[in-house]
Parts: sequence; C-alpha cells; structure tokens
Amino acid sequence: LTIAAASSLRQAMGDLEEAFLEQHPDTGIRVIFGSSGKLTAQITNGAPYDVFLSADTAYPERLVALGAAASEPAIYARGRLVLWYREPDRTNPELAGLLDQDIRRIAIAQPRHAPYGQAALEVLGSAGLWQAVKPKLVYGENVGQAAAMVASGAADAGLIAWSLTHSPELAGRSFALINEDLHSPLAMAMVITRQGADNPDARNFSNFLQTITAQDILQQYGFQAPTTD
Amino acid sequence: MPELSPQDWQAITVTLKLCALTTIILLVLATPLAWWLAHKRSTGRTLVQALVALPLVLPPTVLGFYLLLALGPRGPVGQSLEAVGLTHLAFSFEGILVASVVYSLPFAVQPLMESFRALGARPVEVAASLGAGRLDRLFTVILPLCRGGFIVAATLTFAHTLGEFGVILMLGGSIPGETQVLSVLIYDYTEAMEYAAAHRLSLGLLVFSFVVLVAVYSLNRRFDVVKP
Amino acid sequence: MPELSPQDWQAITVTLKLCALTTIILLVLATPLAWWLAHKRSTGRTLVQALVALPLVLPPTVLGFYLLLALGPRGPVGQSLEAVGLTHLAFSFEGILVASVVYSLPFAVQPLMESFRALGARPVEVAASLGAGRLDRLFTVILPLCRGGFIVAATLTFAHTLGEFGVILMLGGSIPGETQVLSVLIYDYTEAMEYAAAHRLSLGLLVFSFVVLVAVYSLNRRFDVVKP
Amino acid sequence: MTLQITARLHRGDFHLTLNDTLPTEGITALFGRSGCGKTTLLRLIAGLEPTRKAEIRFHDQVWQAGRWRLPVSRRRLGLVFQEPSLLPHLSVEANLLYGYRRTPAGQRRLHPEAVRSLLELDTLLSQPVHTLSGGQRQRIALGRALLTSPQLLLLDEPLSALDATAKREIMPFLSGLASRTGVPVLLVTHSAREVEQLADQVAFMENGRIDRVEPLREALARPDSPLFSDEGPASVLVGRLEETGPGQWQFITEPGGDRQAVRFEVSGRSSHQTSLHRLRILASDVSLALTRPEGISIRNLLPVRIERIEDSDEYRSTVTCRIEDGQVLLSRITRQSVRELELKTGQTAVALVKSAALME
Amino acid sequence: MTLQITARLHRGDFHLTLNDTLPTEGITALFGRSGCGKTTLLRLIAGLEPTRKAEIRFHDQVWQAGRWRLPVSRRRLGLVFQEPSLLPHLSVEANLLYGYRRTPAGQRRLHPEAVRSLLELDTLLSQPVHTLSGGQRQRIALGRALLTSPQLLLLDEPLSALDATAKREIMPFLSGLASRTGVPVLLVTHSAREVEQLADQVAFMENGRIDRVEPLREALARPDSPLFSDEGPASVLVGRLEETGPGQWQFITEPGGDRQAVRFEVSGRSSHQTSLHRLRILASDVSLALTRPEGISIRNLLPVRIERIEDSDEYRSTVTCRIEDGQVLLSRITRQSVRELELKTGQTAVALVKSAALME
Ligand SMILES: Nc1ncnc2c1ncn2[C@@H]1O[C@H](COP(=O)(O)OP(=O)(O)OP(=O)(O)O)[C@@H](O)[C@H]1O
Ligand SMILES: Nc1ncnc2c1ncn2[C@@H]1O[C@H](COP(=O)(O)OP(=O)(O)OP(=O)(O)O)[C@@H](O)[C@H]1O
Ligand code: MOO
Ligand SMILES: [Mg+2]
Ligand SMILES: [Mg+2]
Repeated sequence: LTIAAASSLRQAMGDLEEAFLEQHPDTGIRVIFGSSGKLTAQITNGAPYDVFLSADTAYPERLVALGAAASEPAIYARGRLVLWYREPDRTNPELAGLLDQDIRRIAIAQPRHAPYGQAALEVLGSAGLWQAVKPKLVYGENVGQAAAMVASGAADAGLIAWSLTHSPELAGRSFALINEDLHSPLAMAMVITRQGADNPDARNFSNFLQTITAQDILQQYGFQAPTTD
Repeated sequence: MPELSPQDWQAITVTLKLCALTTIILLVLATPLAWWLAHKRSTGRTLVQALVALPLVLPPTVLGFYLLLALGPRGPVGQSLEAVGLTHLAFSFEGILVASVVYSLPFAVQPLMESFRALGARPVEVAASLGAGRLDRLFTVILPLCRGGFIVAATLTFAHTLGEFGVILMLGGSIPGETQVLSVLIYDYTEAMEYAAAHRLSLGLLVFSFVVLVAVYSLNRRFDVVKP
Repeated sequence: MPELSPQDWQAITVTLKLCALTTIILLVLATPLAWWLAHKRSTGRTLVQALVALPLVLPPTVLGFYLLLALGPRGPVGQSLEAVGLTHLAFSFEGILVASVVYSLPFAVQPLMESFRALGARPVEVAASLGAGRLDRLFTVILPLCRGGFIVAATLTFAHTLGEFGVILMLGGSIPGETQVLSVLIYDYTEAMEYAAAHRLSLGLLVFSFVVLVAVYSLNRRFDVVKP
Repeated sequence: MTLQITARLHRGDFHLTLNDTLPTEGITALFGRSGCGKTTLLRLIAGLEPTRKAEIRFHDQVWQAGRWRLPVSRRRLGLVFQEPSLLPHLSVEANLLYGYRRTPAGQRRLHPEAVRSLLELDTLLSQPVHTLSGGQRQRIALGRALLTSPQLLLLDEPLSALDATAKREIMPFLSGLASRTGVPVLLVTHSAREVEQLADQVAFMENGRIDRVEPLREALARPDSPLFSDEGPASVLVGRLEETGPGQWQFITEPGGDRQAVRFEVSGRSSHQTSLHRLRILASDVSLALTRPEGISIRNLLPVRIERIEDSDEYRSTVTCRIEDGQVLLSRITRQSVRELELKTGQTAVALVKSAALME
Repeated sequence: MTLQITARLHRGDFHLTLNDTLPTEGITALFGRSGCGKTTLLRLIAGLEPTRKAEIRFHDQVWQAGRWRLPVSRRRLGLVFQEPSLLPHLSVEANLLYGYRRTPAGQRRLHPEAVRSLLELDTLLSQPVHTLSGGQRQRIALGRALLTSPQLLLLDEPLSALDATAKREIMPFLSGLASRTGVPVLLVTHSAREVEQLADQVAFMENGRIDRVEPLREALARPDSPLFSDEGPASVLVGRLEETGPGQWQFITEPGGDRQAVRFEVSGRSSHQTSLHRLRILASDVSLALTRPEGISIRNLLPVRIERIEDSDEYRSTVTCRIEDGQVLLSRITRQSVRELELKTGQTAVALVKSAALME
C-alpha cells in the first residue's frame, strides 16, 4: 500500500501507520510525502500511489474531475493555524504583535497553492492587519518552509500549521492557536486513486482514517476532527 | 556513522548509483557530441549548443513536470515505450537517470567542447601519422590531453547530480530504494523540521564529496601537462 | 505577450537583474580565482578547488536553509553586517544575489581554470616582452584567447541562475518585485496546477534563453581562434 | 614505383596546383622559398589537408581518389612536422615508442637502441617533454618517425634547429637509410648544402607549383639553379673512393660513356658507408690556369676543355669546363681574369681544385 | 656599458651557472650545441625564468637582484622566441603593431613601413596567423620585436626557417641595425656562417656555462674554434672597400700597428652600408705556393710569412700565415703538400686566395 500524503501529515503519519498495522498486520505500507499540488500532478501522470491524503479538498476534487480517482473525496481532518514568534519570551503571542517594530519579517506559505498560506491571508485580512503587515510577508514554498524561515532566525514570526509544532524541532515551544473563525475551514480530504481502486488495503486505510483511533491520533498531532464544526 | 537509518543507507546507495551512472553515461554521450560541436563550424552547431543548455533554464521541478508529461504513461516517450512492451519511465530509477542525464548535459558538453577546441588538431595528426587509428587516438591522445576538461565535466556532473532534487522528486516520486535519493531525503528531513537528521546527512554528504573531489583533483594535478 | 500579469513582468525584471548581476560578479570574482587555481601547483589549490564545488552537492533548498542561517540576522554574516550598520541579507535581493553567486561559482571557476591552463604561458610571455603590463595582458591576450572559457562560464552561470529556485525561494522568501524570480513563479503556477500560466512562462523563458544563447554562441563562433 | 599527385587546393590567395610524379627512390629534396607551399604539399601527401580535388597514388596503393581517402594512420608514413610536435603528455621515451609499438613486429626495420644512440637521446629519455630544448625536440620527432619503419618518410626541415655536429652525424644516416632500407624520403629544406649532400632528386617549388623534378646532377649542371642562390654554383661529381696509401685517398669518378676516369686526391675519409660518393666542388673553389703551375700546394690540377663562358653577374663569369671523364666542372672567376688570361670557348686549360676543399 | 649576469639555475639535471659580463655593443652571438642552455640564458635575461638566485644588470639598470625583478614588460626588450609565437587571435598586422603601439612615440626608431618591406610582409598583413608558413611566422615574429625599438634585442635562432634569399636580405639589415641604431643584439645561432657574418663578439656556451666571450677576430684566430666544426677554420679580415675602376673593388685591410695595408681584389659590392667590411676567407680556400705562379685566374697572390704549421687531423695541416698588415690568414692544405713543398715555420711564401671567393 503506497500512501501519498501532504507534508503537513509528516508527524502524524508514523502513529497512524502503526495503529493501522495493528488492525491489518499483513499490510506493507509505504508513505510518500510531498506538497499536495506535486502529488496531484504525479497521480494524474501515473504515480504508483494508492491513497492520496491531501491538505485540502481542491486537489482531490481535481483528481475526481480528471478521472484519476476511484472514490469520492472524504474529509478526514481539519487543519489549524498557529502564530509563532521566534523570540521564546514573547509571553502573549497575539496577532496584533505582528505590527511591532521589531517584527520585521513574517513567514507564511505561498497562498497561491498552499492551503495554509491561503488561510493565513484570510486571518490577516479578518484581523484587519493585511495592509500593515503585507510588506513584512515572506513566502515559503509550503508551511514547512515558512516554519524553517522562522526556525533559522531569519523571519521573526510565522503563521504555520499547528501540526508542525509537534515536530521534534518545535516541540515544547509556545504558540498561539488562531481562532478558526478568522479563516475558512482547512478541510483535508482524501481519495483512493485509480491505481488503488483494486487494492483492498486502500479502502481499509480510507475507512481506518474515519475511526476514533485515527481521529485521536490526528488530534494529538494538531488536527481537528472533521466533524467538530 | 551508526545513527544512519536503513532508509538513509538506501538513499545513499541509490544516490551513488545514480551519480555514478549519470556521470558515466554523460561522458560517453557528451564526448562525441562535444567533439562534433568543437569541430563543426556551421549554424547547426550553435543551435545544438544552445539546445543543450536549455534544460538548465527551467526550474528543476518544472523541468521534472515536463519530463513527467513526456516520459509518463500518457506522454509520447512513455507511450512509445509501452507500445514496444517496455514500461514507461516515470517513478522509476531509469526515469530519474534519464532526467539527470538531460539536466546535467550542459555541464558535461560545454567543458569538453572547450577542451577539445583548445587541444587543436596537431596532437591528433601526430598520432594518426604514427599509425594510431580513431579509437586509439581517442584513448591515447585526446583523453589524456583533455583530461582537465573531462575532470571538470565529471566533477560538475557528479556534484550537480548529487545536489539535484527538484527534477528527481517530481519525476521519481521519492520511492525508497528506487528513486529516493539523498538530496530528496535531506530535503524531506528539513521539511519535516528534523534538523538533526538533515544536518547529519548534509555534513556526511559534504565531507564525502570533499574527499572525493580532493582526491580527483590531486590525482589530476599529478598528471598535469605543462604547456610552454 | 499580452497575457502576462504585472506580477509576471515584475518577476521577469527581477530575474534578468539577478542573472545579469550574478554573471558579471561571478566572472569578476572567478577570473582571479581561476587564474590562481590554474597556476598554483600546491595542495592548497586542490582544497580550494574542491571547496568551490561543494555548494553544488547540497540540495538547493537545504543550501538555502544554511545560507539563511548564515546570512540571516542571527547568523555570523548577518550579525557582522548588522554590527557595521548594514542590514542582514535574508529576504533581500542582495541576499539572493550572494546565494546565486555562491551556488554558481563552480560553473564559472572550473571552465575558466581549464581554459587558463590550456592557454599556457607563452602568449602572456610574448605580450609582456612586447611591453604589455599586467592589466593590458589580461584584456588584450588572456581574455580574447580564453574567450571560449568565458563564454562557457557565462552561459552556464546565466542559465543555471535562471533556472535555480530552491536556494532563492528559501533565502529570498518570494517577495514580489524583490526576490520573486521567474523560476519561483513558474514553480508556483505548476504547484497551483495553473498549467496554462506555467506553460506560457516556461515557453517564454525557453525561447528567450534559446535566442540569447544562439546569439552568444554565433558571436563567439565568428571570432574563433583556430589552433594548428 | 612513384608517387603520383594530382591536386588543386585553395587557401585564401594561395593556390596549390599539382600534376606531378615524384620519384620514390632515395631522397627527393623539396626546395623552394618560404611560403611556396612545401609544408602544404607534404600535408597533402600525408592526408592531413582536407580537399576533395586530389588524386594521390603511392606505388600501387591509392591514397586518395577525390572524396575517398586512405586514413592517415594506414599510410605507414614517417612524418616530421616543421614545428617538432611532441605529444606533451608522454615522456620522451613514450613519444619515441608511440609509433614503434603500433608497427607490426614483422615490419620493424629500425629499433629503439639504434635510433637513440644515433640521435643522442639516451640522457633525455625520462625528461618531461616541455623541458626539452628546440634541437632536442627536433631530434626526438625525427627518431619517433624513423621508429615507425615507414614506407615513405616526409621530413619538413628536420635539421633546422640542429647544430653542425649533430647535423654531421645525422645526415649520413639519413642518406644511408634511404639507400640501405629502400625507404624513399621527401625532404623539405632551405639549405642547398643539405640538398647537395643528401638528395638524389630535387623538386623545385615555386608559388604552389612544382617547377621541375630532376636528378641532383642535372640540377647542379645549370649554373642558374636555385640551389646556387646561397653559395653560388657548385659541381657534384659521383665516383668511388680508393685508398692509395696511409691517409691518402683518391676519388675516382665514374666516367660517362667510354671516357676515362679522373682521379682526385682527397684527404680524410667520408663517413658515408655507401660505395658511391659525392664530391661537391663550389665553382668559386675552382681556379683556372693556362699552364700547370709548379711549387704550389694545390694538389688537383686537371686538364679541362672550356665549354662555355657565361657572365654570371657584372663582375664574375661562370666557366663550364668538361673534365676528361666527361663530367662537368664549374669554375667561377672574375671577368677580369677571363680577359687577362684571354680564355675562349674550346680552349684547354688547367683547373685548380684544392684537395683540402674536396671532402664532404 | 655591459650586461652583467650572475645566476644559478637548476632544471632537473641541467645546471646553468653564470658569472659573466656580456658586451652590449653590436651583435654578440651565443654559440653552442643543442641543449647547452642558450634559450634558458635568453629567457633568464628577459626575466622569464623564475629564479631567486640571479643578479642581472643592464647598463645602469638593475633588472634582477635576487627576489626582486623588473617586470619583463618594462625591460624594453625585443625578444624573438625559438618557436615563432604569434598571438593567434590577432591578425598579422595587429601582431606586428602590438609592441609598436606600446612604445612611446618618442622612443620609436623603426617604423612599420620599413620593417614590412624589409621582411616582405606586405602581402601577409590580413592573413589569419594560423595559415602562415613557418618562415612567414618567423619573419613576423622578428618584425614584431624590431618594432618595439628595444634597448636590447634577444634573438633565438631567428633565421633558422628562412630561405637563403630571405636570409641574405635580412642579415645585412640586422648587422646594420646594431651599428646604426646602437641596439645591442644577443643572437642565438647554430650557424657558424651567421656568426662570422653578423657577430662582433661570440659567447661560446657549453653545458650551462659561458666558456668564453671574445671578439670575433680572436675567436677566428684559434684554429680549434668551435665555429670551425662545420666548414673548418676561416680568417676574417677587417678593412675598407674602395672602387678602383668600373666593377672593380679593392678591399684594403686595416693594418695593426704601423704596418702596411694589404689590398685584395674583390668583385661585386657588398650590400653592407657600413664603412668597415669583413672579408671571410675559409682556410680551405687559401693555397700556398713557393713562388708567384703566372697565367692563373687567381687574382690575390699575397706574400706571407709562415708562423705556425699545425696538424689539424691525420691528413691536413693548418698553416697560420701573417700577411703584411699584421693580420692572420689561415690556410688548410694537405700534410702531403706541406711535405712536398718543404714548408717550414718562418719561411716566406705566396698565399693564393681566389678573388671570386672573397665577398660576403
Ligand atoms: N587561408 C589562407 N589565406 C591565404 N594564404 C594562405 C592561407 N593558408 C595558407 N596560405 C599560404 O599558403 C602558402 C603555403 O604555405 P606553406 O606552409 O605550405 O609554405 P612553406 O613552403 O612550407 O613555407 P616555409 O618554408 O616558410 O615553411 C603560404 O604563403 C601561406 O601564407
Ligand atoms: N626539468 C628539466 N629536467 C632536465 N633537464 C632540463 C629540464 N629543463 C631544462 N632542461 C635541459 O636544459 C637544457 C637547456 O635547454 P635550452 O632550451 O636552454 O637549450 P638550448 O641551448 O636553447 O638548445 P637548442 O639549441 O636545442 O634550442 C636542455 O638540455 C634541457 O634538456
Ligand atoms: O501540505 Mo502542503 O500541500 O505542502 O500545504
Ligand atoms: Mg613550411
Ligand atoms: Mg634553444
């Protein structure tokens, strides 16, 4: 079973795999991470992936439209944004702090194709900060890169995925979870690809993701259950 | 380095295989092409020379994307291959090998071309007059006298293939043991913010490459041909 | 091409500026370095030569990350710059310029070095005996006679800088009008599956590069120096 | 057994037009002014000048027929370029052996030891080639070509950078080589001396054409021969050497027809190993007297008949004399002497040839 | 006004050891066998051989003092390399003018037109340099060096690829140049002829050392001089030319001390423009007679006193004669003639010198 997963699932995937294998011990699993856009392009061009876990709903829909999917998109989680200041002693990390003089650069993911980037824009817009912070924005290829920009010390703050804060590098730092109302929901959908159509494991995994076990793991790693809206 | 995971080792193996094969294939392909470019004095030459450099100007992922279109099951190359009973090249080691060859072609062709031009006709004429045939001249005169050009071509190709990941990631899909090379793996580690692992592999890669390059260059220096 | 958005045009401007400056700076830096490497016959040489090639072996994004560490406000270079009242280099045009220079250094140094070695000492001796001083010799003998090497160095550098985006994306942060270059933009379009826009820009880039390269190579061919 | 060449070649303003047959016996000198096309001709024969308008035939082998060319490497040539072109990445020894190793053992007629000692290369064997002096390079290039045991030697001024001593040792070897092993040699040279000493035939080139090809003796019989532009006319007599006493040698000419041989006293012994020798006598070394002078150190006093008296320039005349064996001896004396001695065509006289000037 | 050189230089097995003063007036020939270090010496003087163990002083300028070296480009040299090294990216004309353009107008003493016509370069000006023949390259390299109007000319076998006609035109120009413009010349050559014709002094080199530096006259006074290894000993007499009638010239020697001048009849006119001329007489061209012979074409019959009779080899003797003006005339005759004529030291005799052989 080859799973193509959005990079934001990196941390969660290990535990998910383990839990799945407990239920289906005979399955061999291989996970390939990548940006959702790249994975979509690969799947439409014959990539040997059975299941696709996207970071949004648009790419799976695209696959369905192109006839590259063997199932309807199913939402398995919702992502959350966090605000992260590089300086650990910022005790009250609020959005308004982004206006501070000493916050020179703010990293977000590229809104053009990264769902988290799009959400970050919306947050800044809703908070009425957009015009003021626009000159401070730098764009990473994806949230991972946005986080790396902060981690390297080059950017002073970033709007990144909550899931990333569970990475070994960032574990234990303080972040401010952004109110979900400030952006449209970061629903994450999965599909079974044409390649995985006849692979029973693909369907098993798809079903597994909807189980409580899986949902618990996802929540542990900074995702919301798709239902708690 | 006991901290390397089996996946790391797998990536290292794939990488070395890819780099070695790319370098060898490129030298074999580039030598006649560069020779032709160095000696042909027509418009055709400049067109081919420019064509060879073109893969460079596209962003690697984009190039990878186009290669995916071309070599994949729906692309012209992929379909032709499948038509004759072979399998298409996307997401396979052969595919990323082809991609690396295309992508590093200019680094092999251009230095070789210049070094062939700098060689001039005389040494080859001398060897021919002394009874050496074509291949004999290639191996006993051209190769040793253009060694510098070959070294530049080989090291640039090797290093560039080592570091390249955009094309490979797109076309190869990072399949462990097949298309997951070291650079993709390091990239993955940094993406996952597993910096410790990334640093470790990067350092290893740097040290390894440095040692290889120093060895190659020292060896080259020992056989320097001095021009008056 | 009326379909290009203002952002596209901005990226084109930044890209051309970056490529042109990188090429010029690299030729200026690489010439003395390559000369030294070509004529120095010590261990120092092989070490430096290997060092120069090292940036190549790291995946560009990873290199970008390390450069970000070094050139950013908390890195050694960035801090030194800020200490003397300048601003650090992350997320600025100057920063990606530095990165491009570092990253393309081997493509400039290695071909130049080989072409200096192939030149030999004689033409320089001749010019000196005829009363030409150091700079005079550089411009009237070395440069014209090593023109092939300079062309290879310049075109490889130019093309490579055009296509490079991993380092630039990481270090530059894709700021429109400042660090968003064409390759980053094209990449963005493909990621967003806006293929029409991507194709359009890629094609434009290819055609433009092809024309430039053909022009350069034809010009070069016209001034070919024939060796006996 | 000849080398036939028909060719047209344009290089800018320069035109090489050939329709000639060169002899392939002994040494043929290619003589002509700088830029007349000697090197181009040699390269054409070797197959190194690209042209489609050429037919070249060596003995019974076709070397070129229009577009078709026998590869250079299969012509079995020994080629010495005008600028000694050693392979810079090889040692002196490897340069010497490069062609030798590629010559089938059965065809090897010359061996490294012999060539090394002849050309005094032993001390140079391990030296990097870029450290060699000009003359050393030239010797190695010559040795390398010889060691391929070629079926035709093409030598482009192979002796120009050599000192007199080295030349004196190599020249007899070259002339011996041609006659001993039957390898024909085409030798480009500017030196009339080298031609007289080595050549059996001379091809005179001018402006991209071969003016004429003639045996050396004929070439020397014309007082206006281009060979004389340096040292003036000379006669070359062919004959045998005979020892007439300790340290005393006589040169006995080969008479033409049923004439009588003429004897010259010569001192010293030629290092030539051949039985036929050459006596080169500059016309300016030959004086004339009406009667046999006495008490004089000049030992060769030959009765001659004056055949022609030509003014060679404003002040000097060239007197063509026939010696008793029928060969020609040229004498160059001042026009004033001709007047004072009242020399006339048909008259007999005594030619004075200093014996010490004879040997070569 | 001299060129002082103290230097030690090692290149593999080769050692160059110098502690010499070379004259910087007229032409100094550097004569020695292939590989003896002539090119290395020239390059050392030019500043092209890296060494720290050298002191070089030209006139009152220090050119090198240990590690310190005056840059080559500021020594104002005219250097002709042994292999003509044209700049391949420049046209013939640009090559010629490369140094000329870099010479301040005030220091220019030679101009392109003159050099072009002397060296017959006019038809070559626009030709690509890689298409030139060997001799054409050499001429251009020479012209290029001359056009820098140097304060010292270093010529490494500049005439080796030239034909006799070209040589005959260039040689008088070179010798005239040195005397007319006062540019000293250091000339490497293998040809004793070139030395005799051009040199004022000769530096003999052997195995990386300068054996001796002596005026040409002294060098020629030693019958064992290395110059004679080619054509045997020769005398060079210095004197003036005087026209004695239409087409008739006399060479009048410059007597040593209060001796009387000796007159030689010569034909033709030298193309030398200098007032002092040289008469080169090969010892083998000089015969001896006990009494003055009559009815003979030889026009110069000089009373001489025999000073020394030496056996030069098994068969020949060199007889050193003193002519009336005190200069030395060498004669090489067979030992048999010496015996037959019963020649003795101190005895007077008549030297026979063919007038037609005189001019050079
Ligand atoms: N492309 C060209 N344009 C004009 N002239 C050319 C070209 N190529 C060759 N030549 C001329 O062809 C002639 C023949 O050259 P070649 O080298 O055969 O002369 P050569 O007889 O060997 O002279 P040398 O004795 O000086 O070596 C030369 O005068 C040269 O200048
Ligand atoms: N690295 C070295 N090892 C050994 N010998 C060397 C080295 N470099 C130079 N030589 C020798 O130094 C000698 C001097 O060379 P140079 O070129 O000065 O000779 P030359 O007198 O100009 O001879 P030619 O008349 O043949 O040009 C040569 O015998 C050469 O072989
Ligand atoms: O997981 Mo993404 O598609 O890189 O935001
Ligand atoms: Mg020639
Ligand atoms: Mg020399």
